[in-house]
Amino acid sequence: MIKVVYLGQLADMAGTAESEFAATSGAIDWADLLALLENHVAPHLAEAVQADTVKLAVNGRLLADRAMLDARDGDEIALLPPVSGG
Amino acid sequence: MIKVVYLGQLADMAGTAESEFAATSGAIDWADLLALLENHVAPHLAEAVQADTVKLAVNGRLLADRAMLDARDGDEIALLPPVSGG
Amino acid sequence: MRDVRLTETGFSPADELGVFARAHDASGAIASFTGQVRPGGGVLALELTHYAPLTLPGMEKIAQEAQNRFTLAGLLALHRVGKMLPGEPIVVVAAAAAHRRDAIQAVDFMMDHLKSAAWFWKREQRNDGWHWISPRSVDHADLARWN
Amino acid sequence: MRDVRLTETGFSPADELGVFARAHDASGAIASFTGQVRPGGGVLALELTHYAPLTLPGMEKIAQEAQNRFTLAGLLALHRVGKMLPGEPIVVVAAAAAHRRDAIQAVDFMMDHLKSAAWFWKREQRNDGWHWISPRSVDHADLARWN
Repeated sequence: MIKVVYLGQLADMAGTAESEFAATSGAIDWADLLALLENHVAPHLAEAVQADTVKLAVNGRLLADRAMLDARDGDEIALLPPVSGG
Repeated sequence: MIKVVYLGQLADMAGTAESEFAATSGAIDWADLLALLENHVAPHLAEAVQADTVKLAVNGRLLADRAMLDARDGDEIALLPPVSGG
Repeated sequence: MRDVRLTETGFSPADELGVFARAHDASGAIASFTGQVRPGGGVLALELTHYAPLTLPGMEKIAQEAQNRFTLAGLLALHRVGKMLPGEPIVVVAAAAAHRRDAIQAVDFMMDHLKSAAWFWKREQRNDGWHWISPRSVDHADLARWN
Repeated sequence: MRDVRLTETGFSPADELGVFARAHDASGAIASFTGQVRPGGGVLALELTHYAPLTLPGMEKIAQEAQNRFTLAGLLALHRVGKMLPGEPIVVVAAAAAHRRDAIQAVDFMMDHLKSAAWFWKREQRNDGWHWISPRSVDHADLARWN
């Protein structure tokens, strides 16, 4: 399974703090993730995470380019909207 | 009597924290003060207090111009070298 | 010495600052900042969400940058996460140094970065529900001062 | 609320800051600075001389300027005079405000002015006797930032 964690407002949109997906092909890329969010989590969530201000981390490491996403079984993807600080 | 208070290094030069002078003419001006310091307190003290960085206060009020000094019986003159802060 | 922590429970800034000051009685200068949930404005509660794999490492990185930038004997950054009430402390930062401006600037630097560059998401509870908070534009301007 | 004091005896910055923080738990931001006699460098003792008719009124004036310049809920400035030993506190300043930069800048402003524009004369005792201290040029530069 691949875990997806939603932070901040994205958790509200998703209606949950996290989801788990089975990677049937063994991996999830950015287009796969958008399709999963659109079809299995919440409408408009895929659109929201495409904003430039949303960052992506895999296993606690930020991705410089979301197009490089290549998540495997056991990985944790985090979707990070802009922070609001302390 | 007119009291003169020496602050900071000027107290070391004067060898005392304060002096008292009788104002025989009823008042002390800047020239009178310099003569009193030179003749009755310590050599070089008059020279030291003439530095631009030394401020003069009478009864707790700073004088903008030392030439305006006109101290009367009961007054307290303070000679204030540059501060060294906290 | 660097002490960077997250806490899910309340804490006493005075106690934390007291411990920090005793540990740094050989430093000439200690500066501190405490941020508290401001009462008023209809705010019933504040909730800070974090993302564990990023938040504490990110705070450590900010602290390391402060230590690289200023000459410090010690640095404390303690940040609360979870739900808290008006008047409760959110964050305390303290810096010890030989010279005062290093200590003061380190605290200023830490707070600007914790506010706008650390991984926290904040929402306020009001009578009509929860509202997510975005950084104010002044926060971005404050952060840009250090570039 | 403004609390400006001189003291000839020792004090606890932690206690002073604790009292200040409790009085300002409705402020979002509290900043502070503590200056201590730095051990080392052969300094056996430090003595601060003041001139009573000028020193406290001068500190009050600096505090009033800080209150005019920044939006503050409260301001504390406590300065020791007389002879003190390495590790002992000399000065504590604290500012409470709704916003963090007001609090931090007020503390920064207060310290720059207390260092270079307040009526204190400082001398250090070393093995070979007492030495008067002059402001460092960096102190004047720090002060000039506010003009």
